[in-house]
Amino acid sequence: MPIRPLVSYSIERVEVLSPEGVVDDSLMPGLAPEQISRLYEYMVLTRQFDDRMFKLQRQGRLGTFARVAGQEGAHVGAAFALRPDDWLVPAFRETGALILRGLPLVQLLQYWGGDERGAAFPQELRTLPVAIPVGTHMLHAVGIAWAMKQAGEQAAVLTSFGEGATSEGDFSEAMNMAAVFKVPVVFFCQNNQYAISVPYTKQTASPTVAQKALAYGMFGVQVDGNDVFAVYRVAMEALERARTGHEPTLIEALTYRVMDHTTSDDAQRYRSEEEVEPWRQRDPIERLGRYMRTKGLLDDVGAADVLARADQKVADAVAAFEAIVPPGPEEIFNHVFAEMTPQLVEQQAELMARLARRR
Amino acid sequence: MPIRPLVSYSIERVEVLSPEGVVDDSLMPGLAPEQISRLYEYMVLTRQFDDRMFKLQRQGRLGTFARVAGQEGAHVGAAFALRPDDWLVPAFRETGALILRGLPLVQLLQYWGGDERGAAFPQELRTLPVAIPVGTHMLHAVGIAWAMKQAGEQAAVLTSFGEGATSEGDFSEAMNMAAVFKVPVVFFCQNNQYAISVPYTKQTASPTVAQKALAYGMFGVQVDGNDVFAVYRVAMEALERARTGHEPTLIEALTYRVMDHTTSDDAQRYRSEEEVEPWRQRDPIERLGRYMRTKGLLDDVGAADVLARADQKVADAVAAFEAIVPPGPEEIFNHVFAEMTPQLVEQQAELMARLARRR
Amino acid sequence: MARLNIVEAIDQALSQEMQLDSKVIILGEDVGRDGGVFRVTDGLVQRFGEERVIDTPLAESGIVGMAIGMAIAGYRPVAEIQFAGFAYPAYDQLVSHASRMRNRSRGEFTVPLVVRTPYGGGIRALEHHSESMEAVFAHVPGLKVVIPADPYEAKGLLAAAVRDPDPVIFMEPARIYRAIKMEVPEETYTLPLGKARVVREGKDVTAVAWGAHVRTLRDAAQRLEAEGEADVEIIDVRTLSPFDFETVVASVKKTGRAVIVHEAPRSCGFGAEISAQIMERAVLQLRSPVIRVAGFDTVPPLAKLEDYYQPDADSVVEAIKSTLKF
Amino acid sequence: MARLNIVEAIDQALSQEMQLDSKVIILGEDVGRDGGVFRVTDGLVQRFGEERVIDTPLAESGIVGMAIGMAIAGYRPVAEIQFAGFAYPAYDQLVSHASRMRNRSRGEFTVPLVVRTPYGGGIRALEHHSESMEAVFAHVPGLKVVIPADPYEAKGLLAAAVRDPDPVIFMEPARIYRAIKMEVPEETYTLPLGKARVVREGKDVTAVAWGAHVRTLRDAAQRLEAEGEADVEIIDVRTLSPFDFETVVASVKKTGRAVIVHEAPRSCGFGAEISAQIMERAVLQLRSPVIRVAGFDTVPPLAKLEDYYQPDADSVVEAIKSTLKF
Ligand SMILES: Cc1ncc(C[n+]2csc(CCOP(=O)(O)OP(=O)(O)O)c2C)c(N)n1
Ligand SMILES: Cc1ncc(C[n+]2csc(CCOP(=O)(O)OP(=O)(O)O)c2C)c(N)n1
Ligand SMILES: [Mg+2]
Ligand SMILES: [Mg+2]
Repeated sequence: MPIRPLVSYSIERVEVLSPEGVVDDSLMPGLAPEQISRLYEYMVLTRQFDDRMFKLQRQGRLGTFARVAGQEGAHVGAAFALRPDDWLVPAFRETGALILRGLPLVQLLQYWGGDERGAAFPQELRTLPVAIPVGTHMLHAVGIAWAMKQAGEQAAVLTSFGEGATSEGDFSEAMNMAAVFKVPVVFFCQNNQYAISVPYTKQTASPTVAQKALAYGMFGVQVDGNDVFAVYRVAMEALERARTGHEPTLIEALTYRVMDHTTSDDAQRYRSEEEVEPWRQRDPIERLGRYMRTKGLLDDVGAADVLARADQKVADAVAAFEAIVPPGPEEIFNHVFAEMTPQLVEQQAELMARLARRR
Repeated sequence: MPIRPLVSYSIERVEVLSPEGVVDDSLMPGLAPEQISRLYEYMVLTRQFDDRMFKLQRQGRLGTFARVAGQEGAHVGAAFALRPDDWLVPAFRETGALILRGLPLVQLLQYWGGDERGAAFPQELRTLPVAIPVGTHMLHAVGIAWAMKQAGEQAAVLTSFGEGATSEGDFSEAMNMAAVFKVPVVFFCQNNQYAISVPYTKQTASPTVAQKALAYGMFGVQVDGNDVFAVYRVAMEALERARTGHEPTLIEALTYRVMDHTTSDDAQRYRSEEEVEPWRQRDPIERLGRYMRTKGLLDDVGAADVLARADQKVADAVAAFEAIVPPGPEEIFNHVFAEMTPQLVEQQAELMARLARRR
Repeated sequence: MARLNIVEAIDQALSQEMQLDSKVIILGEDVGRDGGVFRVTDGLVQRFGEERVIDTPLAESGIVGMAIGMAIAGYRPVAEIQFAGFAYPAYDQLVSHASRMRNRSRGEFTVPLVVRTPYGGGIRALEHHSESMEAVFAHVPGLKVVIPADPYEAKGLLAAAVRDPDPVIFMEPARIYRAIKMEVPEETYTLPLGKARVVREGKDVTAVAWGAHVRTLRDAAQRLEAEGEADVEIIDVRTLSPFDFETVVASVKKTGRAVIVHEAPRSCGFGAEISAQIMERAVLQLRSPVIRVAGFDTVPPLAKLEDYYQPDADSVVEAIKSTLKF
Repeated sequence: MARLNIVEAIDQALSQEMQLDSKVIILGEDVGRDGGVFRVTDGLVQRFGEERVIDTPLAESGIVGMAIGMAIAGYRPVAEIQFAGFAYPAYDQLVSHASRMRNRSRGEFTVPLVVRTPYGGGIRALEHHSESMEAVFAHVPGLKVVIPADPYEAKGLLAAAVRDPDPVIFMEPARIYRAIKMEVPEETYTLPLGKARVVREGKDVTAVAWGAHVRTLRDAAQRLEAEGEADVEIIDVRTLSPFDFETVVASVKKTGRAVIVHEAPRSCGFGAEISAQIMERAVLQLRSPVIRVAGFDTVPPLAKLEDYYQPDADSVVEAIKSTLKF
């Protein structure tokens, strides 16, 4: 009897599109050329927007924000697998996914510009506002997934987060509850190998994030996060398992944060350029572009056109952003509760009177 | 390249002593007959003490407490592998382990009788007081283990908890930190299959607790928790790996809570006698007794003698307990800080004055 | 009408709210088959099924965090935290998300969540089972904090909490769970959140409390009346946040004296807020300083010393006499 | 003596305490190579090595829980929580264990732990980066809460906190991290915990604050002096718990007036405790009601509206004038 194996597992890694732009046809997800072009367009738009946001931030027109350049393959790929009636419960490094969900660029600018109205993501987009406290929002995804299952909806929730978030207790509680209650949720980890200055190896001793699923009796899989086809494929399958079988999944999209953590960070303090450089070579947009060129879906003119259209959208958004009238101070009190409490009424009146006196 | 396995694991289960009392010699840990008798004596003492505590509770002389009867194989077996300079960081269902660590029975009675002095576990026992908030104390074990490693001590920490505790975020944070920092700690889970009324299958979808180790790149193993030799063996090996290699381990001792959750609980509300009965048959003390009888280490006279000596110890402790002078009300203020704050001085004086007035 | 205790009144409120609104669901540790460790959810899983009365894994942050998601998605979760002393792991979810999702999203997403939890001492319990930390919830913008003092209030306030569009921490005084029985209407009713109640009118001194200590005040008031020492006006705060300062201030303006009673540690307890409000709004009418009768700035002691810690009628009587003699 | 800002003063204090006592260690997110997101631990890992300046995984409860174990085992951990808004996940470990291990074990096990965290608004930050929740720590028996107002205090109070035998929450006003430079002695020194400081003597009104708002008071006092309107006595609380009521009460007895300033939400903020104490200990000497100038009972707004939320010299001047005209 003595020492006998009880359970065995292995964790797989999925790759579809090679760095050179060649796909494994047996694994290529069913995407029409038009869809592939859209994917590319969204990724480019995300990149251009991210870049412009950075410039605005440096000019003092936006506050601190987290750049996503280099991670478009991961979060755009995953969000591309969502349907309108699915939910997205994001962290803060998923600009491309938010754009895909239909969030106007101007609203994102507004939010990162320090105006709460920017976080008023329209309900019907089924996309929660950015969650700043790391690791806390996955539980909301589990609750939403529970609600969808309970209501008999055939839809799922995708919640995204970084590998740093997996160290927070709430991640574990969310994973455990998702598996116990069998709710339609997909945990999507952008493992960009850094949590501010802390590298993956100091974050966890687990060789993969994907295998963390095993602690909860959940299915886990790793995917090349700079390979948008692999990410899309894995996300689509996981979402489908969630929608139809109420089976949660943990996806690890292994990528790299080529940028500083946020605009307040200086990554040179803690890592070398030699480490970063090879990852720049693995750029997900260029990789997809290479594939599209070999398939005749893109050429120089087309690429320039995509870029120009993206830039135009960004420019329009910036113009609209600059035209926004700042919120009034009375707004501070209006959304704490459905109805203002006597305290809030009093405090609002006090502030408005004080401002009137000063004028 | 496409879908390829990255990592593979299997989780093993260790059994040494069969329900009939037969050991697998190849796995039998090196225990001298005298040690085996001591193990037996401690288990019997734990059982008798638990039983007497229950009676005292029913008489209103103790408060709520958690019985351990049926789980002696697990926590006594594990604690038996500890050395004096190791630490024990327990939850609340490890009475036998506390006894083994040298804690006077009377002090345990005092504690469960609602007197903080009972939790003043002498420092030199390297045993932390009972932790009531589930899942919170394993982090302390990690910190202590870090300190021992840092100080260059060749010793380890054993922290014990129930399977319910593994659902708390702090468990995950503790496991992760232990593995990242490579500290000498052994996580010892008494999986008694219930957390109050919640059965294992509602607690987690993971087939085993042991595999939760995989999420942290840690070694995990399951052991028959009613098999004291197997538990001892696995704990000893894990402690040794911790002391010499700073390798943490998660041990799942699979057992069953044959008793009510605590003296405030009524398990009949949520589970049937048919479910419990087979587990009564797997009693760890009887199992060990069977082995000892076949080996000539125990006979009826010896067994009666062990019982009588245990009962005597318990009776002495109860007598000592009843002689304890209750703590004085001034005590409430004396241990909040090393030095009393002006507030505490004032409040203490206020209380003492009020009591004096009433007298 | 039947005579119910607080446990039964809450059980009934839950049952009726679940009956009325299929979006109302219950989740927590042992709330199902076991009916909760205090039996507050007794019979509900039998009546509404495991889909609506959910035994969760042992994870308080998880319970509240998941409930936030349920609430966002249109449900009205009533989460139970087994004891207030185990609510701390959920504090982050409450402060960082439940309380601010509406504000963050300018009303697009809201969290109509109730977190029920027994609190307070006097039950001879283990460590962490006697916590009275209402103030750390009352300080959080966006959370409502409600504490009933008797079965009638328990039922009506809980119904109101369940129907409220915002997150409510509903703290149940464990000590009097079964100690008070009173007539409670069979039909559903709500009591307004944010309104204190004058339990007893009086002219000499205003005594303010919530939860179990409203009873302490009654005892003290009776004794003072019997002794002919004072006519005490008793206010049961009911809702700590939003706090009904108007009722309290009006009373203090009338009596000129106030004694506030709570068992939470004195420093920075909710009594401080009430005292500060009286200072700001009625100091000119005071005939003696507002006094707090509170728990000490210590950990609540275990059973052997517990009785010394709790405010009791004796200490309230003393405090009231001292304000009268001032 | 060198002119240091708060960041540099704390860095120096940490470095010196580590030098003096090999048991002092630092842990937290990004405290090592990165030197902390505010650079407060800059250079320490280079000087003391990764064994004593520990980059942890992203887990606040874990950081504090592990630090508790380190402290129990004889070390003196200084844990950093990156922003006070991320301390909530650690609230349970602080309340349930750090604050009570001594009491629980009757002194057998103790937790000489410091938890440092930047707090407060005014830095145009993202949500959750402007929290000012000192009151929810000050309410917890067994925790000390210390807040410096300038570089000199930062160094001396932190050194005292590190040497203190009990857990201390050390909250650093992020807003003035680099805004104030002053002469700070090179050698180590400590400032007593539990003692407030009279920053400026005055006869007309007592103004009380801590952290960044001591500066707000100075500005207000200067303006009132220049205008010949009032001679303001400023008290820097320094230690919210234990609170030095003697210094505050003595001052109020002298001036007869008090204004308390904090940016935390008004309801149940620490200002309430101070007001209540003045009520209890000095009400007869008051010439006008104690006023709180505080944050609103709302979530701190994002950058665009942030300035409306913070108490500023203007609002303090107004408040002081109103107490004078009372
Ligand atoms: C609870 C909490 N702790 C700390 C922080 C500060 N912080 C912001 S982002 C971050 C690192 C996040 O790393 P990861 O989860 O890997 O996401 P990434 O930034 O790499 O996308 C930290 C520590 C926070 N926002 N929330
Ligand atoms: C944080 C926390 N939540 C809830 C409780 C109430 N409680 C006490 S024991 C228990 C179940 C514990 O189950 P498990 O960890 O399996 O240990 P066992 O009792 O089976 O030994 C619960 C829910 C608690 N003590 N702490
Ligand atoms: Mg990351
Ligand atoms: Mg159990």
